[in-house]
Amino acid sequence: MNQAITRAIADEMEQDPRVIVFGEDVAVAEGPFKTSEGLLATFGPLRVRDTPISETGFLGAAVGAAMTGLRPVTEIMFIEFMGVAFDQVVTEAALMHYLSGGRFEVPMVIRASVGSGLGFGCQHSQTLERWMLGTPGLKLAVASGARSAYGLTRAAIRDNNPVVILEPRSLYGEREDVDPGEQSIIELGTAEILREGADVTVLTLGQTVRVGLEAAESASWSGEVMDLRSLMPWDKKAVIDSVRRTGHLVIVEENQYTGGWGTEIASHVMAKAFSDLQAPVLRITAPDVPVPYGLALEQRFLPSPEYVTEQVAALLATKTAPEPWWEEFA
Amino acid sequence: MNQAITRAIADEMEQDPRVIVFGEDVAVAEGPFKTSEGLLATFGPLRVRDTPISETGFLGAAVGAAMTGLRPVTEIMFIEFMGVAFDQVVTEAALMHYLSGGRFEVPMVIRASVGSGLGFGCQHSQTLERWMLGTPGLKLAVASGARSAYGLTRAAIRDNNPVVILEPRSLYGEREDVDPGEQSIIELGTAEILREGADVTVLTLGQTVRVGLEAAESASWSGEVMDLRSLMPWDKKAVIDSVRRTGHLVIVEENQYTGGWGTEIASHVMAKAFSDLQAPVLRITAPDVPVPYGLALEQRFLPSPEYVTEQVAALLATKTAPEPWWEEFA
Amino acid sequence: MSQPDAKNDPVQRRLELSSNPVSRLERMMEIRLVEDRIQDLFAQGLVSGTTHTSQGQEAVAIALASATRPTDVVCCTYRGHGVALALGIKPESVLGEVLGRQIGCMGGLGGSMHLSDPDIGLLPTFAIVGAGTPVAVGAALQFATNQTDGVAVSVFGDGATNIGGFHEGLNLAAVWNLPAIFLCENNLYGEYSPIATTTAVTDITKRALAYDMAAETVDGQDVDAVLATIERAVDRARSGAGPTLIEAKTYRYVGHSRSDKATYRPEGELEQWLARDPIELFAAKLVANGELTEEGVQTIRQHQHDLIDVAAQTALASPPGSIPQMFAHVLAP
Amino acid sequence: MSQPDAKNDPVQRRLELSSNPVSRLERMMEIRLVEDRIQDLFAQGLVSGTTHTSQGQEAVAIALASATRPTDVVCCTYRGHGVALALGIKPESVLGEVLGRQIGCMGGLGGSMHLSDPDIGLLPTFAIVGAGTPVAVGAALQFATNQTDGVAVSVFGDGATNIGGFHEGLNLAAVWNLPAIFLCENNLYGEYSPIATTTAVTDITKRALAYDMAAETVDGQDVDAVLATIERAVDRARSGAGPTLIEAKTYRYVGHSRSDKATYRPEGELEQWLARDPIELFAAKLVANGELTEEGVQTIRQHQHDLIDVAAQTALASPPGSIPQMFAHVLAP
Ligand SMILES: Cc1ncc(C[n+]2csc(CCOP(=O)(O)OP(=O)(O)O)c2C)c(N)n1
Ligand SMILES: Cc1ncc(C[n+]2csc(CCOP(=O)(O)OP(=O)(O)O)c2C)c(N)n1
Ligand SMILES: [Mg+2]
Ligand SMILES: [Mg+2]
Repeated sequence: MNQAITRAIADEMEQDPRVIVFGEDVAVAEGPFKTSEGLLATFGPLRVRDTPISETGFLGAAVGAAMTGLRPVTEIMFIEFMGVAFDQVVTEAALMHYLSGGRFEVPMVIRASVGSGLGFGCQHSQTLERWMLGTPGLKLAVASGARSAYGLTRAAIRDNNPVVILEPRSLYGEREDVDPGEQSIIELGTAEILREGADVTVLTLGQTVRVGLEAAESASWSGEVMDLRSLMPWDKKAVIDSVRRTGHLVIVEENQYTGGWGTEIASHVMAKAFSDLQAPVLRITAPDVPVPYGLALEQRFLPSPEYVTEQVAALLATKTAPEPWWEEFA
Repeated sequence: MNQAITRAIADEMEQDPRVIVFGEDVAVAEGPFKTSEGLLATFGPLRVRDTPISETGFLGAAVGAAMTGLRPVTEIMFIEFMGVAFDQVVTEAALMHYLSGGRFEVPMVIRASVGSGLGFGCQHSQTLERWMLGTPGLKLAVASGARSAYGLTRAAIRDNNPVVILEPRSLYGEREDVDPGEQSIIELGTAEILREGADVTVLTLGQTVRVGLEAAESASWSGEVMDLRSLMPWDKKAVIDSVRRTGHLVIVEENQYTGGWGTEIASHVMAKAFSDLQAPVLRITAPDVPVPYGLALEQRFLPSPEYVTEQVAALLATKTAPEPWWEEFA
Repeated sequence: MSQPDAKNDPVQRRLELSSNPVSRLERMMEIRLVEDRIQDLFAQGLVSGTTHTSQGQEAVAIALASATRPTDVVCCTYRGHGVALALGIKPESVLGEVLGRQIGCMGGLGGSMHLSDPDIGLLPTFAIVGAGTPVAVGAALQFATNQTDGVAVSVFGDGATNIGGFHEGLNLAAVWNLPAIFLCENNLYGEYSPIATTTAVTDITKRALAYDMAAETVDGQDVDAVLATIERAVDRARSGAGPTLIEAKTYRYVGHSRSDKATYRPEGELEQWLARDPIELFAAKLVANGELTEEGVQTIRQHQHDLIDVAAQTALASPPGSIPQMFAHVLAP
Repeated sequence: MSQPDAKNDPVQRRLELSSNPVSRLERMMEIRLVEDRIQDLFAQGLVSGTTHTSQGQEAVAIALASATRPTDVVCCTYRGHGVALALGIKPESVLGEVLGRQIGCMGGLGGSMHLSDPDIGLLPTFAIVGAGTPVAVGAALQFATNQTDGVAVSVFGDGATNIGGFHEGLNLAAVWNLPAIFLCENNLYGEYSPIATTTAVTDITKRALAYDMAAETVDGQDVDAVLATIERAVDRARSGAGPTLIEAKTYRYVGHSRSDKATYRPEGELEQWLARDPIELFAAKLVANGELTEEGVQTIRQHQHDLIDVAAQTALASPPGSIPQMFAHVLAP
């Protein structure tokens, strides 16, 4: 996936001289996750820069550069680091268009690595879509592999709004064939059906896409697996259409139960498709604890394909939401 | 309400010498919203301090002071300013207990003024519960008037965890009789039924409590109006019990539709009480726009009692969620 | 005196300042009168919410506008009426914004704390202390990347120098050697707190030492002195010699915001500063130079009064922001 | 050499350092050996994730632990094994934490970046750059509020001086005149970036000028020099004379984190620093002073080797963190 991201950025830089890149160690070192290999060499030090450890400084700089004519692509190494610069994202970047009566635009991209599974401990392993979800003026997308990373990154760079793209860290090393070019750009706000199915819509995002697919492949039920891809805006129509067909919605999330992105989907779908639902929407999530250290525990944190298979089966059998595995500990 | 808050802090400072207060202009000036009148005079400059404009600095200092034996009560003047210090709240304060294997505690309080209605513009008028909701290790409560402010503030100061209390700014000037003393302390995580009713549970929070009450008073339907009071933890039992009785849940929120705190409640209640619900959970919220400036527009932003009355009536009549007023503009 | 037509164009208003000292006097008066009027409008209950006026600080705003070009970029604060007017936004547009009217520079949706106009390089003024500093650095980065000779200016208060974003912005501008100017209006207070209780240095310019950055302190009540100082910084920036921190020592006559009676000020302090009012000082200088007569000054003052009366009427006649506007500019197309 | 019993108690381990120079040598060796061992455990695939070791920086950690008391407070970074060991945490407890085992100082739930022990005043080491600085200021505030003579220390790198929290912490400590010490381990790099590309000053102590704060630069490879410098700062703090910024010039021999091969270093730089290894320098000094023989140094080294072998075995024998532990300490009772 890291190569696809690099390629997406390079393709946009090639076409549009306004696109610039900066972040911590993205230039000379070519990115802590090797998502900018060759960019400095190709596009030179005016367009590809290393920054100090100053997230507020450089995200603020992205806002200013974007408002005055450039299209900065910035990197937040781990999504948690956005916490030291949160104001610039949700209160400055997101509101400047509105605050100028539409006269300024803020075409900037913030890429951030997210997620658990690599043993980084609780301050370097979250997905944290919840920090941004609901912020007017901001777009938010999540990559699930090389193909979606390529398509979403190019779309984000072309968008005239601030766009945050979350990249599951555990997928950087995964390889998937990508067909570079305009045709592979993915419109922000569109979901994708990765597998058709009749019994239940399995809605996934980021790292849970592969979990949902694996679960569906070996299950007794027939699952329609969707990659939501964008959270702001999110594809209400595609999700509701699928739920109307299957009568069931299961959301597989990497985050904790409370406040996860699935609450947004679940509450909207239940409000809009109440009579089409044969059972409550089931959210399969991690427990309400910090991401634990130690690989065995961390793997337990993220819902596994087997667990999803069982939970969905229980939902379909009983038409009620089964208790999560962690109920006994909570 | 500001007097009740001052009194709550003073009562705790009286009883516990570890309680200290700091924030911007809380000492000499006695608080931008007069929520610390007399504290400096009574408790002296060692325990009541003005800080520089350094939210990261002083919230971080609260974390350090709390971990080493004090119980700081800090003030964030407008909740948006937490954006410049977000890391200290959600990644430091919230995780230090967990990260020390339970050996350190972080008994600190962050009070913040929130909400619309006073003409402060879009960067000084939000409620932003969504920023914190779902953060493991953090508690979150919202005052709805003098009485709850008093009870929640004292409970928060006694709590051994970081607690954020949101105070609707438009209520500071409102007066309500408060009976100071231990008996008025409100356990965090408990909701209160303010008005009993048979047809529908109307769940409110902060500034929407009065909206819900007013709506219920003149309505044709019989509403059970609850003040949720705490969001982390939230009173799942009380809400679900009420919904089991009424068969309907309406949530009245001050925030935008997408990602508001009501999504958490709606998705949980629908999962747990699906068969008890005679209609989908209805969220009555503001539209997905920044809080507008100009009093007329701003008043339009916040759901009005009349609007709530109508929407609830429509829900009860049709058993489907009515469209919001802003559907035509979105 | 300038033509009414020119007065109607923000860019022309801006350009005239650079060439004409009398216009600088006029426009300092304009700022004073508009802000006095804003306070009236609040007092009359025609506006709710809050406002932060800058009476006493007009010389800094006018010097800034005179020393820079409309193609430069300025990031200013919630105390921004003066800078907005100086850079060229028309009085009715500032008053209208404060009143929430459609004639306002952002259609009445932003309010007193958020004024802007891309035509004169003014980004929406920043209501979060310190937030504008890195954003100005970003504008400077744009000039550097495009290799043009533009300059970006961050305007902020003394209190803002205690927040992290200030520090990060200065370091970044220094490391990248950007064409940025950091213009501190040191008015001795951050809200109700005197600088000594919140800030470990008295001279804000000391903070430039942490970034090996050029720095100058200037008398903020002397418009010519501020102008010369900013011009030196602009030259440095345009010629590739990097950023400058400027500290203008000044004072706000009124409280921090509408509700503040400023009772925390030591006795006599206000009077001392009033005695060095930037408008009076400059008027006296122009008279002494022979550029104006005492009578001429009075005529200008009266004329400005009349203009602001008209502007206020125009603003009040404009309709309030509309519901469709609320939805119009959440996302760019 | 100290008794095994004493060695088993973090507080005793700490106290011995202050009184016994030989123990300082032993414990520098301990740090080096534990960190080498951590790298082995990763190389063997026994740990996943990342770790940041500090080989070459041991003198700073040991001097800090020697100059302060267990009742003082330290906020350190993700590069914290050395400081944690120096302050008294036992090798099996550090190794166990890195391995995710229950014997780890936080039960295996935190990992390499988060080490702590309230008994010796070590807060959970901070994985967010700059976050620990204001927290240390808070601990200093607690000492000031309770009017005890405790001292709080923030340990951080050169790169961390570019983030806002650093700045806000220093200003706050200066304004409140708190008993705080800001101890910068300037190892010339922040991740893969050499200091010159990210930091507008070469001497970190210059940053104290922005807060009128006392500051000292010291050779970080000379444990006695660092000790004396920190002792002066501790005296200043305990006597109410306020905070100090210390810059210890040092170097990490290895990459930033596990995966970094450190190819960005100019040729010969590592070798220059290896020639001034803090352990070798101090051993040679003790031999020159007659406090130890060459043979005695070898015996200590071998003994430390053996102890770390045992510690590693002990850690590996401890069970991994358990599922109930995940849920045990989310909220305090
Ligand atoms: C991050 C943040 N914290 C606090 C505030 C509230 N606030 C608004 S203005 C102000 C004082 C600023 O003082 P200074 O920088 O000296 O500017 P002045 O108002 O004197 O022009 C404060 C504390 C804010 N807007 N943003
Ligand atoms: C806010 C934040 N930004 C970025 C990082 C990633 N990061 C971890 S260590 C590091 C370099 C820190 O350099 P320095 O402060 O010099 O300390 P050193 O590692 O050299 O000891 C970076 C950028 C982080 N942990 N937190
Ligand atoms: Mg000021
Ligand atoms: Mg370093």
